[in-house]
Amino acid sequence: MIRVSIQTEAFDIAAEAAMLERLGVGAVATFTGIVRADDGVTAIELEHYPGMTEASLSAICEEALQRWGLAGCTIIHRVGRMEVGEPIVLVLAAAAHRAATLEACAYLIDRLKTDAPFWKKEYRGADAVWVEAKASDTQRATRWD
Amino acid sequence: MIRVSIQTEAFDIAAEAAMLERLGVGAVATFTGIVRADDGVTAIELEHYPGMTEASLSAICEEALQRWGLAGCTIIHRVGRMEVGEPIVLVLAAAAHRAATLEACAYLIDRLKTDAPFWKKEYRGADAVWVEAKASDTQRATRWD
Amino acid sequence: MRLVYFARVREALGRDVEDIDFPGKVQTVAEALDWLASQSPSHAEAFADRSKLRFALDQRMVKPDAAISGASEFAIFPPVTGG
Amino acid sequence: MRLVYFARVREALGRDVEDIDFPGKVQTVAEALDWLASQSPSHAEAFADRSKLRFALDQRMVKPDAAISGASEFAIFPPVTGG
Repeated sequence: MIRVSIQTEAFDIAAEAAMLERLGVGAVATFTGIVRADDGVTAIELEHYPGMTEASLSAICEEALQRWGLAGCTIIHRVGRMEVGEPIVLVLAAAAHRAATLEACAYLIDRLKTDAPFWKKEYRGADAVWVEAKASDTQRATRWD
Repeated sequence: MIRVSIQTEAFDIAAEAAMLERLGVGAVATFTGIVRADDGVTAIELEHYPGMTEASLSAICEEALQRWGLAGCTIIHRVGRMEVGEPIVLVLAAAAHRAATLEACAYLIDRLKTDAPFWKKEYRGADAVWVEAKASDTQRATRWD
Repeated sequence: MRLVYFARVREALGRDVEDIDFPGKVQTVAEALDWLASQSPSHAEAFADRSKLRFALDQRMVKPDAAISGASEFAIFPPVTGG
Repeated sequence: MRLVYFARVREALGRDVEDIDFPGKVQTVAEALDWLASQSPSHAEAFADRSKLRFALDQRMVKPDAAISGASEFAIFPPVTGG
């Protein structure tokens, strides 16, 4: 089972986890990314490339499914404006055993950060700046190559 | 923040995640273990050592907090009888960055399986057998030593 | 061909889409950027630092030497920063 | 000293707790097991395979060579299987 959603509204981790728990698996892992108040950030805004984003996230899920023999895999990514403390992204992986699910979550979030067409703007009050891509994210993603 | 709970009732992953998200972190990871219908298993029953269990889980959380600089860490473990498909255990870790939270979740569940005084009985209909400790669990836990 | 722009590139150009008929000599992504930069100062400025640009043809990421012929949608944007 | 038993050990002994006054010569966990095994066939059988037993003194895991003196609670149980 692959589920991908791009949405403005917040997500429901309990509902998403329950969907995967129903697959007869022994393990479900999740990762949630949240807006941090780093360096005075008050909010962020996420732009994406409709169509390509969904295709890109589905491809990442498909790869994780094959690689770790997952029963299911979900990526929910919000777009639009989010305040500090709000969740941005949720990834989930379900499988028979625990190691596969935690590794797959690491893969999903690492890949998503380098491969999926999202762009983040940080707000500090009224000031807005586009976030630069991080070399550390690119570096981290290479470990899956 | 450390939170440990031994309980018979099911847990609420959304409420547990929300508690950690309020800590001003950028990342929350979770792991849920679920009763699998392996080899005809229909249900399990978990016994524990009251008092020692809570102390053991708190010590595991404390170690994870130090080791990964977590802002928060939660372990909820159910005891009593659980049917196939029901959740058994939930661990969560919250930190500024993602790698710490996913690694800490792997640590929490690995350690819990070898260090915390829980004993699992598997039911296949009316037949009940105590589960033997797995060498693979002991092996997996040594990677954190 | 439909060009689509995102994030900093979109803001620098003041538009998110434009339809362009490239001359026949323009065969690759890199040549398309050179040609667009020669057409207006705002394109020249938006495309000045090629190391900060990424490209997709029909929603697939491509390198600057990719051939554009046959594509109907050509996207130009900064390195991605989701998650 | 209060002895507490769990899981397979508890079922084998048919009880979850018993109070025992060990003689003075019994100083370690291993010696306590030997002494208990000499007191009844059910203890002898429950403690036959020492590789399948784990121990805690006052709720701290200990090895078979740990001294029992001073402890008020002595737990005997199989290797743990939670999670």
